Amino acid sequence: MTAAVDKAAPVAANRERARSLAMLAAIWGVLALAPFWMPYLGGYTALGTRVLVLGLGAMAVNFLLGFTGVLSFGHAAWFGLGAYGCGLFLKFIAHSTPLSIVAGTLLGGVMGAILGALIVRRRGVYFAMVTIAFGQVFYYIAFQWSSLTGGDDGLRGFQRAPLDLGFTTVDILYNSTAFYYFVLICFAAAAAVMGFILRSPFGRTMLAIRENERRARFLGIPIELHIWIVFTLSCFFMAFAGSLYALVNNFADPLGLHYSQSGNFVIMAVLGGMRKFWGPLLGAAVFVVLQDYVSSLTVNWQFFIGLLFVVVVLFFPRGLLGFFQQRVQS
Amino acid sequence: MTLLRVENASKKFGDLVAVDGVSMTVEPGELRAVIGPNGAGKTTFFNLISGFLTPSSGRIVFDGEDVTKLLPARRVWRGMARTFQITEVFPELTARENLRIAVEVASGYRLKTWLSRDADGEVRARVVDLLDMSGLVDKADRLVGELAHGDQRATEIMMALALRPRLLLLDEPTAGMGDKETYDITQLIRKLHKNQNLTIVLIEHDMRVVFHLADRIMVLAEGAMLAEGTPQEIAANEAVQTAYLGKAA
Amino acid sequence: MNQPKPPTIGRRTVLKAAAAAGVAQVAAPFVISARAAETLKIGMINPFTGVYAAVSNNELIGAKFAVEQMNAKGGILGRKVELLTEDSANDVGTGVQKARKLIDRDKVTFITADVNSAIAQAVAQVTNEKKVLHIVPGGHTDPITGTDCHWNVFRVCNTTAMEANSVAPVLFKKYGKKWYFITPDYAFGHTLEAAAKKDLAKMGGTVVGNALTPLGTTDFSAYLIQARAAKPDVLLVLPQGGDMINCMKQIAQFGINKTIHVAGLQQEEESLIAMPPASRVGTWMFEWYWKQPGVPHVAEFVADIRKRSGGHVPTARTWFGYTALWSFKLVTDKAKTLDAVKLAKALGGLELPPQIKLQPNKVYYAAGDHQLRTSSFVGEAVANPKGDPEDLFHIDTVIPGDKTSPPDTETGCKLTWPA
Amino acid sequence: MTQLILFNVTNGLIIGAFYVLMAIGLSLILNLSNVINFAHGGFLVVGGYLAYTLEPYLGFWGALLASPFLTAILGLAIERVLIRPLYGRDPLYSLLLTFGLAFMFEDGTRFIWGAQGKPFTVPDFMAQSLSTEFFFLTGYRLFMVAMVAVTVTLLFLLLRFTRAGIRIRAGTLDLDTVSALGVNVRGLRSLNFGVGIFLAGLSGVLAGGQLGLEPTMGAGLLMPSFIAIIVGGVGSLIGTLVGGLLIGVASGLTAVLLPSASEAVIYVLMAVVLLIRPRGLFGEEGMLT
Repeated sequence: MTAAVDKAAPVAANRERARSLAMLAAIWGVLALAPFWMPYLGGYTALGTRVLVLGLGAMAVNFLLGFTGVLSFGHAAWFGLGAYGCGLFLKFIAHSTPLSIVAGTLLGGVMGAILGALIVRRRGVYFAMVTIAFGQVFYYIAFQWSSLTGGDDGLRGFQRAPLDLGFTTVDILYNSTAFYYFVLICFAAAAAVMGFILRSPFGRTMLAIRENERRARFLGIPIELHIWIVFTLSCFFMAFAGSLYALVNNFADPLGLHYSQSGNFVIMAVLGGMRKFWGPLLGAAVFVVLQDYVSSLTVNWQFFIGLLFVVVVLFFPRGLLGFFQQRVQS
Repeated sequence: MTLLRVENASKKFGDLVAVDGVSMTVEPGELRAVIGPNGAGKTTFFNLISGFLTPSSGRIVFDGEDVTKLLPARRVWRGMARTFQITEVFPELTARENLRIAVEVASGYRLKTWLSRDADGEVRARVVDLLDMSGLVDKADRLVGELAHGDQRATEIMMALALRPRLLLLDEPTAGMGDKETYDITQLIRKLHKNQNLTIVLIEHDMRVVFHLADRIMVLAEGAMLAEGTPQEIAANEAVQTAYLGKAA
Repeated sequence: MNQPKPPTIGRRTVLKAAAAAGVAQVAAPFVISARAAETLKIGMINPFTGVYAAVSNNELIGAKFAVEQMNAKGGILGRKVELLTEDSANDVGTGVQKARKLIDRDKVTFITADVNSAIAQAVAQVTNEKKVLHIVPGGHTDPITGTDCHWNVFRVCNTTAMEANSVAPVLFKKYGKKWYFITPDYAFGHTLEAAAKKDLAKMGGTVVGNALTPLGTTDFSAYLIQARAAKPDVLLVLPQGGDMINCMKQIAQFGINKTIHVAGLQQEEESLIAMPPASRVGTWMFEWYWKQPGVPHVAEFVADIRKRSGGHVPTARTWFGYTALWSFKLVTDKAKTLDAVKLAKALGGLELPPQIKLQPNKVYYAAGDHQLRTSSFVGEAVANPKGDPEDLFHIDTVIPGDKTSPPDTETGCKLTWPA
Repeated sequence: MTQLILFNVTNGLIIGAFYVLMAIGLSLILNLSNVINFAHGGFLVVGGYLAYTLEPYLGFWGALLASPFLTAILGLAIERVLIRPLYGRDPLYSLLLTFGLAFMFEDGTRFIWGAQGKPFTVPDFMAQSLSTEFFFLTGYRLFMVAMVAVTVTLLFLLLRFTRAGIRIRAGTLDLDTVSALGVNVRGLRSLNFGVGIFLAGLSGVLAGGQLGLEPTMGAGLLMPSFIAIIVGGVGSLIGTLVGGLLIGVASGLTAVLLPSASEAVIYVLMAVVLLIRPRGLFGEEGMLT
């Protein structure tokens, strides 16, 4: 009996593996060729860059929400802190793009780690509320500390520096295609790390906590510690995305930390499918393109974005990927 | 040497005394049943042992160490595993993944099992062993939430077992099951107890199961211990009969 | 199943065709806007949603009217003008994104943006990078045509310094030398306050205190308690929009204007309309006003706008939008090219004709800092208008832009032109 | 200086009273239905604008009475159609739904009534200062405080002495048990939601009289209400009451000492409370944690 299973399993597993490899190849192919096909559909490279960065943010939110079952509604704070960290570094410390990203990621991630330790015992809506409120603390700091952050006017006066690769320098400031590929490489690195963690035993304990916290606790998993670790990791990813966002705009502003921005990240994750690794990226693509498109058509685009939230909640609670999967299966 | 010793444990919720000065010792290799009418405090007593609740007074000693104040996860690391009255599994994962998580946690989810192919193979092999033992092999790749109640319960027991516990706490393992499922689960528990010489404490409602499995039985009523002894002694105990068996029948 | 299929059109094919047609339809707006090369496109980015929505809409009404007039006169260099609008949602990131969209995808020739100074500055960075001529219709902070000026960026509305310089002397002469400031806590407020303080110091007055209020403050009572305790001669209310309305409402409710003279630097028709009559008090400056008896073309302009705005009069914002758009045509008619650098050189020093400037004094873009030298209308808010219900301001003096603005050599602007 | 502080404490209480009215509605819904109602600010705006529209026909007092009821009816309809299907699902969904509704309300208001702010006039006798010394005590502000006091007292009496009220309180503590006793939980939640939205509508009318109306006014008032709930402790209406007053006074006092921090201070207050007493000042142990 065991032998039979062992023989059958590899076939099924191989097919599964082949399918996911094909899927991966498709995703990376589409992303890698984006600057070439997007103009034909009325897109533009800057839009693609924005999708990647916000998609990474949504994936970071989903790392916590979709895979651990913990809803943070204040994650924009870490995104925004990443942006400010990156911008302030470029403006005041050194003119280096990679180092500024490191600085932004550290700022957001470390603050997230500290805050996370305070709130990790809260659950459900209460956790969501506390994260909103703490997120707003950082919003107000960015808003009020005008001498450092530029306050409501935002932080300006920095630009991404050309990449010095030793043998050559790449102009990522004026060449938007080069910058797109730079962001794509950063995105790929973050996604790889995220995927690696999720496939690890630690990643499976995340699923365990999401599925059944009590069972997980009595398997001997220290729940609070694990949630804190996941929260912190998620904050680091978020801050990394935020740093890239500062480079996209050469700018950082308080609105990037506002809870409404957090809401956008969550809806991107849910819209794409929060049980799926690539769901949030799809969600971000749909959300960003839709917003870009509708807001050019009508001043009342906010109404339609609100409607999108309602429709997703009522009709696509498992997201687009979940919806398609269900259709395929039935 | 005694594996588990509960010393005069009590638990109060406000004015309500749920467990009132209960003591118990369990020797290695023993299968102990805890019975009692509804509201006798059996589950609360279990929660005190496993660390889900902390006693208002009294001590819990496990393998010579005072664990009264330890968090549940720490007790698990010391070799105590439990199941719940209402089955607690990971419904949206497959049976294989459920067991795999438990096996990995038991092996300390160290970087080694993550990176080395050999260690990974060991984990997989252990999962297959557990599946074999419980007869879940055919259903290994289905979502646990979609399995029959008895299979879910078997998965939960095997997850507890995957932790390689020295003490297994089972809270009403046959609750809500039909005859066939009850029989299967009883056989599984019996196998674990006999073949692996595992120490088990279980709460049970079904007297057939209790008298079939248990080495010794403890009876709780209204939070206090009413009697303790072998199945024969308990069957013969008049206080137990009036307080419990009589009513239950 | 083995029989060869008859060569009819299957359901599936029809569905496919329909789907393709559907896709084409959805994609159509993209394709059309990418294809139509014969029209000349001008992009307008403004916060059409959020707190500045009302003033943004008025700028749009003015801009649309300008486009209508231009097209009636043959467009720009013979090409029909098309106005594309984008909502910056009062968010700098969105504004920058929309600027790139307009330039990269829609290939606009000119950009006009934004009511929010911060967005205007951020968009200026993009237009400068892309070498697109950019006129700021209504963002006031000084650096846009001062320390942060660009060769391709021009501005219609006043700088905060010009606003301060127009009102300060009047207040000092008429009402006294002890001033208290209520200042919104962001760059616009800070520069406005600094400009007024500079003027006050020059005239020999004193600042008896100031309260920095966060943007979006709804309740000003705590600040007003502070202000009254300081016993100033003049209370300067510098917040704008909703903040100012709330502040003025509470000033009137508390009766503060009975003991202290209330004034401010910038006031707008849009804000006065939203206030109850009792709050319409104090001395202010308007950047343009619709009621200018005897000034040529103003009456026609007002009548034309009323037809396009549901009967409402044009505000200073309407004029900003109108003037910004017309400036593009005026300068291309003069330079006969679409080369941004040549146009920018030609726009510096350009004087607006009477039918565009709609005010008595000389109005021109200064060549050294690209700031429009336009008049200040100083006067009093009117609580209960006698004639037109929208006649909410009484003009005392109209001061030419040359008087309120420092010379373009002293605004801190150093234009660097592309090689 | 003492006078200044006295003034600001009084003034802070007045502002806090307003937060209380809004936060209590939010708190009712959160406690019984486990829904963070992001659209609460949206309902507030609708309440204000409805009163603005009704005032020419019904006068100030008529509008003050009618508008909250109409808002509550709108709230009930939305609860019935959109929110009810989400009970029992992950709270994430109701949160996202109300978040989207907040966008729709803001934009809908702008679409119907225009982006231009509207003045909402209150009767003349209330629009004046009552004393030249305590000039910040206008008739309208005192009226607002009185309205809040009456409404909140009434609400507490209803919750204590009516059958539905007792059930709502019991449901807040343990919904399963209430349900097992045969109480119609759906009806109870609808009623509770309606009451919460009624309070939002009333807040809207009162705020309109004080500040005038703008489509964006709801979002700005939502956050202080959140903080009031967290500071007071989730699950406790008394806590919300105290929390609201507390943040009013805190921001009033900060306005004296460090004006630019007067909004940020409420967040600092929240952080301190959460550090020292994570469940909030009046929160029950274990409640929603």
